[in-house]
Formats: sequence, structure tokens, C-alpha cells
Amino acid sequence: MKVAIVGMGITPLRPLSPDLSYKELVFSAAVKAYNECGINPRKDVDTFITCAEDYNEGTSIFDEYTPDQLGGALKPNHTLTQDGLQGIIAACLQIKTGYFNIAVVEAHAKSSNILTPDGIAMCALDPIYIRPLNLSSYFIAGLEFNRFLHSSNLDPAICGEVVVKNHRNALKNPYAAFPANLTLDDYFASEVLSFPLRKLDVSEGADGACVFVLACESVADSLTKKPIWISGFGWNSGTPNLETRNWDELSYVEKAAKMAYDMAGIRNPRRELHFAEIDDTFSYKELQHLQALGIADRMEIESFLKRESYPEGSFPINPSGGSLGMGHLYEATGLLRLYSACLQLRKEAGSFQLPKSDCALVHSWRGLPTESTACVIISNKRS
Amino acid sequence: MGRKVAIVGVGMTKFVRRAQETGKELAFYATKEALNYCGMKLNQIDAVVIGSAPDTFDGVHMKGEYLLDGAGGFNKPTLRCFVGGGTGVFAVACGWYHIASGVIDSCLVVCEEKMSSYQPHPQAAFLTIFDHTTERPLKPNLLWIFALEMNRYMTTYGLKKEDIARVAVKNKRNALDHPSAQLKEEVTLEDVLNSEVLAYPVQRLDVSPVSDGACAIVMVNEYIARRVTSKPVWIEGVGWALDTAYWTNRDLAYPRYVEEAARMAYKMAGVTNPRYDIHVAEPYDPFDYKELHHMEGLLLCDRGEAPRMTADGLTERDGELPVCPSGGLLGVGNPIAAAGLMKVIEIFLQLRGEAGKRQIARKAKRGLAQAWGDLMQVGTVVVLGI
Amino acid sequence: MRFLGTGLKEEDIKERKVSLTYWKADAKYTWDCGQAIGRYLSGLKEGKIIGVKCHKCGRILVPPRIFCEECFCLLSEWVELKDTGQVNTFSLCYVTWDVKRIKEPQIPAVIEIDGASPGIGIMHLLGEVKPEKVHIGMKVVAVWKEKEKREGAITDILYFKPIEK
Amino acid sequence: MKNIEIKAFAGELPVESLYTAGIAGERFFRSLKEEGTLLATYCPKCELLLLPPKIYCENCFEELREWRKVKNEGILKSYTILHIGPDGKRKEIPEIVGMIKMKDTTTVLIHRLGNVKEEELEIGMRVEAVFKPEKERKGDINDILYFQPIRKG
Repeated sequence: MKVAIVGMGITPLRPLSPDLSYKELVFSAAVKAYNECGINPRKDVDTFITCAEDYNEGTSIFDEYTPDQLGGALKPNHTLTQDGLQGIIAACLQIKTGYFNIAVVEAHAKSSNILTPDGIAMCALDPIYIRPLNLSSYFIAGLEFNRFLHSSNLDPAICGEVVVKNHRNALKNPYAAFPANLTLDDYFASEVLSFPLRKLDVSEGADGACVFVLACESVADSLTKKPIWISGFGWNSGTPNLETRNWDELSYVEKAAKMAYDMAGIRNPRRELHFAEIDDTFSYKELQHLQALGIADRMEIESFLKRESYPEGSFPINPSGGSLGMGHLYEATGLLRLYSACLQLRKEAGSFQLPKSDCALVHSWRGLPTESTACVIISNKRS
Repeated sequence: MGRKVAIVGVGMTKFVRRAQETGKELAFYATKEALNYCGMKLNQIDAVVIGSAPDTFDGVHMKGEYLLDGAGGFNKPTLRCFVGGGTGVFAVACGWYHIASGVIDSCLVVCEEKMSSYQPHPQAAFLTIFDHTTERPLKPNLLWIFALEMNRYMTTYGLKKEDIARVAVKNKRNALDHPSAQLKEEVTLEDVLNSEVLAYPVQRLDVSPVSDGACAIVMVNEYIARRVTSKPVWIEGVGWALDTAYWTNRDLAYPRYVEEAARMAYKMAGVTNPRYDIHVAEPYDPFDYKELHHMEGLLLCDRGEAPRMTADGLTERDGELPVCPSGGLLGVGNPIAAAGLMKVIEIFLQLRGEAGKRQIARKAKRGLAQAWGDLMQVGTVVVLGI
Repeated sequence: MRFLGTGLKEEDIKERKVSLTYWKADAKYTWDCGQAIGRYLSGLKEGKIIGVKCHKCGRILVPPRIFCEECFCLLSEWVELKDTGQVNTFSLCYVTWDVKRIKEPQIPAVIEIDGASPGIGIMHLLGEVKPEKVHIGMKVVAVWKEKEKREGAITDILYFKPIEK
Repeated sequence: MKNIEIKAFAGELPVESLYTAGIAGERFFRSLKEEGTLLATYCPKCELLLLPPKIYCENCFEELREWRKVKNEGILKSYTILHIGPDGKRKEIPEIVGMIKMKDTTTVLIHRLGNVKEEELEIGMRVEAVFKPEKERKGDINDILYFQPIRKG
């Protein structure tokens, strides 16, 4: 059974959103998503999935507060404490059981409401072996980044290129919170947070909400003229332990990608897909992910980035601006990548529309300190 | 429609007030036992579903990520689902949709809670389940909402405390036979009625304890099930429903969210008359009145009638409809998500005739487990059958 | 089946007989109130309880929201409700939120607010009443903080007290 | 009422926790505290030596029962110079954090590096743990003060 995206709604990302509560932000994205496919959530939706983490909301058992603004009260609703892309996957699984025709997936972030993001991030560290060292979580990115440069023999400037590219891509994206026309000089002037990690290597938190409507094959065409088909998905976790992980390989990303590619029947993603929206929570992660996703190998990563990954290149990466350019949306980050990719496939991306955009890879990573990841392959053809 | 899904293995830790084990270690114990139960190895498992209630208990942000290696999730597709107190039973529904989709063939469902980490007392963690702006400044605690709901339930149906206290007596007695039970003490009706008042009408013995513990089950598709066991227990139906967060706008006397969840599960299971079709039930009983409340929501009796059924002994192990033969949360303990999964494990054991001293008298071919949570808001139901 | 797990006694923790690490989370927030709750809190500061009316189902709701969760439509008809109501349910609670015993009970209640639709209430506390006198259906009125001390919070209402007959 | 005077509301998640070290951790910290030694568990099936120890192998999921002492000698696999404090503010003196693979283990330890200058830092350098004086040890990971370079001669 095939699953299609039939509606989507987003609030433009902004560093602050003082005029709307999180419920109101979600409501406004939900209204747009439902309007696109002409559904009434009170009658038509069979299942609702929200991706959220208690500590990011400042509420224990946050799933309590998820149904009303989606029109889901007294219906099947559940939360996943994952990235929104895993929410999309859960919706696909539910629809594929045959018991659900229409599913809604929601995630949002009120980054501006979190006063102590560093303190909260530390609560995710192992309480016995790591947290008592009392170190800001940035050290993990610093260690990983340094190890990556060492083992791949790359110059940090290449990460500066990622930063420049993604912020520039965001210049054309009206939804982006952090568009900027940067240079490599700006990059090297940026303060060091945890050597070699600089401030500009890190995507900044933004506020926004994202809602998707998914439907089974038999109803998708009746809901929209432009269904986006989910032809493959995969998800995987490595280890949460810093001590036991293999710092030189992202085998969890390789496994998730393989699962998705196999499902979609893709052997060579670079040739068979047109572009990708992938995780760039940190600049170096975009490079690591490109390799693990099988898009560019270690030897050619530098030339790929410089020649092929720009919007005018053969395989654009994060033409939306990525998390670096658009802003990081916590659990909604993967949905933002998916939203941006769907706009391309529907040819609705306006000023950042790519010429060739019929199928794409969308990827997310759960952030520090995790090794959890998800991939979704989308196409505007049923195949 | 949907592939058949079976439970083939179960495992659980002891439920204790304070575990020395880390949450990961508790999860490992339960998961390893579940795999051993059906003779399966971790490399035969395709995916993992983790269930755990709020992160504030264990004191670990992104607790699902933290737990995953102990739950067997290393190098596997792993998700952590979350519907507050309803999580333990919902996690089974989540495992069901993994396999019923045809994408995953075998799946571990692991639920863990380590409430004792929270200082000075785990109950204080419940302050932050209330709305941060309109309710939390009043410094509410969890007893409030239970007491408010219980009072409404009692008043609406004209119930007395002893009508309700019988549930505590029954479940704590049943728990004497459970090897995992945290509380092994027999109490009389008088003990319950004379126990100290915490939040009228709630008294100390109306309440389940806070606990640490973990439970795990192995779920597989039909083909694997037939290969690994002669006694698969099938998931016949799953259901879940979450009512509005505006709980002060609802009538608390009746749990309509449980009814919605039950109707969804019954429809899937082809159950048309639950009073006859359900042979054994494990409704969620963190407080004694909740068992009654939930029996009504599950349509196992008319509204306001559950106390009479209990008084008539119909819900005893040798009764017509044994309810909480495990000893429930009131007796075995309440490590939130793990407690919900413990109920599913109990129905699995009862249907297979492997519940030992707890085995119910009547023959049971179909049973259900139900959990509840959030702001008196979510119902999760699983119907199992052989 | 083995049932593993090692129970510790309270003393094991208190006397540090086992290895323990301590952590206090640094998790602070300022939650944006938005349109509806912003109005609600601003109203409380002025000594008013603000609700909202759904033009579709006709329900008058409190706390206010910009959507009707039943009809899923946008709401903007703000309504000033009375500061009186009746007790829908209550408890006499002898334990504080952080699990300390108290002699005189707190009396939390759901109070259906006059002017809102039947059954539509808020959670608050009751005061100036003997515990044994409280009953479901009791008419109550808000006791407000002094005007200059109000800050735009639910605690601007100190508690609700019975309306003298 | 046109004006919304109250725009935001402040609060927190008050979470204070006491974490037990667990079954593996208890033994690890006891030996660290009492003997100043590092204990690892060995998985014969996967041939993994885990430090810090676990009672299970996350890879094959077997229960681990074989404990081994690990020599106080390791190699720096990566390092970072951390300028940001736990409060998110810039630290006056940055902290050097290392990823250390101890001899024969198949895992890494994460800890502070000390007694080393930034310009000396090199991935691949040999390091050792410096323990707190026995009397001051409490049975937690900070009983190791830091790791320092093993200097020749």
C-alpha cells in the first residue's frame, strides 16, 4: 500500500514568535495543512502523531496538550519523542496496516521560550559517567568534529563552505529565519565554541510549527492534485553511549538509508534522485551525512560540495538553506526538511525552486548526544 | 487488512521502590528474559519500541534515546512512544502497527520506569504535568486530580467508600501470588477505610505505590510466531484515544476516552458484546476507583455498576470476569509504563495457562489490558486472544 | 522466567551505602502566552475572568483559546464572565505538591464559572470555608488579590469562597 | 479588551535527581575509589572489552560476567577545547576534553585533559588517568581528576 503526502502547513520560521502560544502556532499550521486537502480533522482524520520532548516544552507528559489545536480531541493521538521524520514513518506504518486512511503528523518548536538550552541539553547526557564532568554538550560536537577532520584529512574551511552555502540558499527562502550572505572570512571570524566547532557551525534555534497530512493510495488522489508519494523510508539508532560508539562511522545513517533505498528500489541515489534535504544541525554533520547516505564518498566530498551541491549543481544539498539557514526546530527539524523538499517536488518553491526536482531524499538526525536518524524518499510520481 | 501479529515472549523485573540497577540495566533484564522466553536472539529482532513515561522521573532528557541500548535497540530501527500513563499498553499497539504494516517482522516492546531517581519524592514530578500558565502556579499535585475525579464519580453514582475499597483489598490479595510484587501484604476492608486520608476521598490504601521496574515482550508476525511457539497469543485489537487537555471542561464521572479506545479495539477484534466476549481483564488501577471507572468505560458493565460486580465477587480470580488477577498496580506496583505492559504480560500468561498460582478458574480465550493516563485523558486498550 | 532486580532501602540512599550521583536540572522557560491566554492573564490582572464564545457550537469556554477543539474553527469573540460559579468537584488535600503533610487541608476544586457554558470550569482553590461544609454544587465567588499586587496570573485570584445566602 | 498586557509567563522544570550507579557502575566505582583501578567487562562472543563496564553487551545482548583490570595507559583519539560553560556562557579558562582509548579496551572514555598545553595536543598521543588522592575519592567519575600525557623518561 502506498502512502502520499496530501497536505502540509508551516508557520514561517522566526527567531521569536511572541504573538502566538505554541498551541496557536500549531493551530495556524494545521489549518493550512487541512485546507490544502480540504479535510475536516474532526471527521476525516483517523490518527494523529505528535513529535515532542518534555524537557523542550517545559512540561511533563507533554502529549496531554497535543490534541486540541490539531482537531484531534477524543481520537487516536500519540506522541513520539523523536524527530518529526520518525513521526512521518510512524504514520506510514499505521496507514500500511490498512486500518487508517488519513494520518496527521505534527511537530513544533518554541526555541525562544527555552531560557536554558545548554542546561537542558546536559540533562540528556549519561547521568553516571558523563554529566558529572559538568561540561556543555558542545564538547561532543567538538570531539566528533575534530575526529572527523583528522580521519578524513579535511581542512576546516570545507565546513565554512557548508555554512556559506546554506545561509546563502536561505536568502531566497521566505520561510527562513537566518538568511545571510556570508564569506569564509566571516566563518573564520566566528567565535570558537568547542575547538574546532565555531558558532557559525551550529544551527540556531527558531520558532515554528509544521503539520503534515498523509493518506493511503485509495483516498490520496481525491484529496489533492499534487500528491507527493513516499516511496521509501528507513530509521535506525546506533548507541546513545559516547563510550561504545564508533566515532569514525555513521553506520546508523548507512543502515537507515539502505532501508529506505531498498524500499524505494534505489541503487544509486546520486543518479536516481534529484536533490536532498539533509541534517545540518552542525556544518560538519552535513558532510558526514553526505557520505553515510551514499551521496558522495570520502575522496570526492570536497569537490562534490564545491561543484555539485549548490542549487545550480548536479545534486543540490539543502536548497532550502537547511537548519543553518532556516533555523533549527528541535523535533520539527526533519519535518522542515520534508516540507522544503515537497515544495520543490510540487514546483511551489518560488524563488528557490530547482529546475530538476521530481524525487528527493529527506534525512534527519536526532541531535546530541544521540545516534538516531531517519530517511524518507519522496517522489511526485506514483512509480 | 493488516497482518496478524502475535506476542511470543514476555519478561519483567521485580517491581521495587528503589532499584539499584540503572534504567538501562532494568530494561536489559526484562528484555533478555522476554527473548529467552521464546528462545529468540536479539539478532532475530527487526525493530524496537520503547515505552516510558515522563523523562523527569528518571531525570534524563530524551529518555528514549538513553534507554535504547538496554532495550536492545542498538543498530536497529527504534522508536519511543509516549502517552503518559497510557504508554505501557499503547506501546503494544505501537509494536502492533510496526508488524501489521508488513514493514517489520519482529519487534521488541520494552517499557521502563525508574521513578526513585526523582528527589525528594517522585510524586512531586507530577506538578509539571499541569498547564504551565493557568494551573501550575496553584501548586497542584497528582492526588488532586484523582481525588476530584473520584469525588465526581462517587457523587454521580451515589457510591460509598467501601464500594471502592474492595478493589484495593482484592488486588493487594491477588498480588501475594505475583513474584514481581512490590507490596506483599494482605489488607482488609477496614484497613483501607481506616488508612490515613491523603486527599479526601483518597486514602493511603486506595493508592498504588511508586516503583522502579521494567517489562518487555517479543512481538512477531504470523510466520515467525508459528515457528517459535505452539501457543502464540494474538493481538486481536488495539485502540487508543486522547481527550481534550481542557480537563476542567469535561465531566469526570465517566471516562469516554476509554470507551472510544475500547470501541476501536473491539471493532478490530470483532468483539460485539464485550461482557461475554472478554474473559479476563486487566484495567488500569493506579487508584482503586480507577479499576471500576475503567470497567465501565470498557463497556464491561453499565455505568455505576462496577462496584456491585466487585461486591458480588464476579471480578475475583474464580469469578465470571476476573479483573486484575495479577494484583494490578495496587499490589504489584506502579512503574508507570512498565505497569501497563505488566498487564499485557498477565493476560498473555492467563491465556496460555501459565499464570501459576494466579491462574484464573474459568477458561479464557480472550482478554484485554487497558491503561490510562495524562490529565485523566487517555485510554489505551489491547485485546489479546488465542 | 527469572524476576531480576535489586531493591535498595531508604537508608542505602540516605547513608550513601551505594554510589550515587546528584544532578539538579537547569531547565527554565518563558512560555509565550499568545492571544488567548495573554487575554486571560491580562483580564485577571484587571479582576476579570475572560472566556471565549464559539460561534458554531455556541459554547462559552474558559480558559479561553483561539480555536474550538470540538468544531475546529477560529475563535475571537472574547467574553467577560462573572467571577462566581459553582463547585463541580472538590477534594480536601492533606499533602502538598512536594509531598509534605499539612494539618489544614488545601481544598482544590473544579469551579464551573457563571457565564460560561454548563460544565465548563477551571481548577482553583476554595477558602474561607470549613472543610466539612464544602459540597458539590456549592455557589462560590472569587476572592481577588489587592489590585496593585496583581501580576496577571491565575494566582491573582487567591481562592473562591462560598457565597453567603 | 484590545491590549494584551501579559505576553509571557516564566517557570521551570524543577528536577533534582539521585542516580544509582547500577550493578556494573557500583563495582566500577568501588574499585576506582578503593583501589584506584579501572575495571572493565569482557564480551567473549564479540571480543569487546567495555570500559566503563556494562552487565550486558549492547551488540549481542549476552550477560557479561568476566571482569578485567585495565592498565592505566591510553591513546588520545580526539580532543576539543571547550569555551562554553554549562550555563551557556563563555568560560574564562577553556576546558580541554579528551576521548581516550585505554589499552586493550574496545571503547573510549570521555574525560578532562590536564597538565597539558593546547599546542601539545595531538590525536594519537599517549595519556594516563590521574586519580584523586584516596581519601578524597567519593566513588564517582570525578575520582579521576583528568587524563595527562605520558611523558617519556
